[in-house]
Amino acid sequence: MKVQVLFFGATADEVGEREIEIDLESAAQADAVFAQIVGKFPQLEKHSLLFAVNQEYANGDEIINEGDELAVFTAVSGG
Amino acid sequence: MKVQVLFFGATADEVGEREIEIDLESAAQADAVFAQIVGKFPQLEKHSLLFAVNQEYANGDEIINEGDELAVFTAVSGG
Amino acid sequence: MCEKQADFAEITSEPLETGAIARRVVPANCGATVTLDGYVRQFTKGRETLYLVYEAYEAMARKEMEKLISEAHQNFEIENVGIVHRLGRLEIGETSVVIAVAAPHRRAAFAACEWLIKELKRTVPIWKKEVYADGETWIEGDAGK
Amino acid sequence: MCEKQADFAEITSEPLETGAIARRVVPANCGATVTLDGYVRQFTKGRETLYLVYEAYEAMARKEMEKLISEAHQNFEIENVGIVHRLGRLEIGETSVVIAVAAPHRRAAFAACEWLIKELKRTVPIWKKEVYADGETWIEGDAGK
Repeated sequence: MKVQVLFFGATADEVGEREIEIDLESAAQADAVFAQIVGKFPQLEKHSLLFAVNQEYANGDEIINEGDELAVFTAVSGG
Repeated sequence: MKVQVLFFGATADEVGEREIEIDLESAAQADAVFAQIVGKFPQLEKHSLLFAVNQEYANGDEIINEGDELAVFTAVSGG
Repeated sequence: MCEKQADFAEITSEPLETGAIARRVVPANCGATVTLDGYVRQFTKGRETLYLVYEAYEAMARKEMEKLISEAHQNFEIENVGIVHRLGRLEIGETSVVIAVAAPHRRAAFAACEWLIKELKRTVPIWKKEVYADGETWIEGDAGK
Repeated sequence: MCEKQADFAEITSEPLETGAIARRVVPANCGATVTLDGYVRQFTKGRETLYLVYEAYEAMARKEMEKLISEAHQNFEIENVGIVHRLGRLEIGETSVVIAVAAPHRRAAFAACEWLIKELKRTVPIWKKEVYADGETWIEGDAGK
């Protein structure tokens, strides 16, 4: 099953992409999916990261399903 | 000696004048001068009054001299 | 620190443009401006106001506003302060006063702006008269606001 | 109570007009509007910034801004809230964000406006990049502000 992963600002620069698609074997918990993403891009580990699922901050225990929109970004700095 | 007394808003309406001149026998303390003014216009007594001497809030113990600008007005309500 | 510019305390019978007033206090190096915009309410304690008339002891009001600006600079880490109060007849919804404070950090700007409007209402010799369908009243003190 | 009008939360690449934004939250029956106007500082910790670039996760940022507005209505006695954040390249002194809050009484307007900017900087997914003569940095978190 495929899910979309978005990067912004510093994470987009680190990954070199603003959007990727990842393939999961089956529905999985968000924590595990985000760990897999960071494992794939270890250059992200030096940042303090925030995670979102379908445009909401992730709790970590939600189940990720086909077509979900994930996002990985650093602490925000708007204003 | 003559001093000028200004009224504003409610005190101007009560007195029917925006400005009067009063004649003092000699230099006097502000408290006494303002008591004399209110005595002359007892309709002012129903208001909570503030007093100014030369565009500063009066302490009460300043000496009023020829040419000073006094003012009698109610609690302010700007803003 | 922000680039130094002039504070201002003004009294006018012209309509107030909040945005233009706020821009005048903004130095290029500051971080935040907080603006308080007070305006004419239609109802006070359930009674309908048709319009207001503001009157000032202008010379003293300017001095008192300038004193407030000096005190604000002593008490808060702020850069520029602009205060403009309107006089004369104001219709419902029109702006009666604008206080804009620019500061390097927003906390000081909020604190100073709130302090300035509180003190202005307490000390600056300006009075408002509410005009109703069946009469009018000079408001004495700011307790009703 | 103030006459009910719409709140708004917007993201734009156009310059922000603080006065125009503040006017949009003003219902005729309210008493005060407090406006926070954040803008680009020339120096951060002594380092000169040439310009900034703001980027957002726009769909989520709009949702988070709307959540903040809902929470503000629950926590403060306010009538209308408008939040507009600018994106893209901003020059020194340009306005990056405007938050305007209208309320019957000014205390609630100050408290809500200060809470909203604090929370916006903590939760709304927008990032700024500072561009210097010799490089650039994405700012992570709002600790430096």
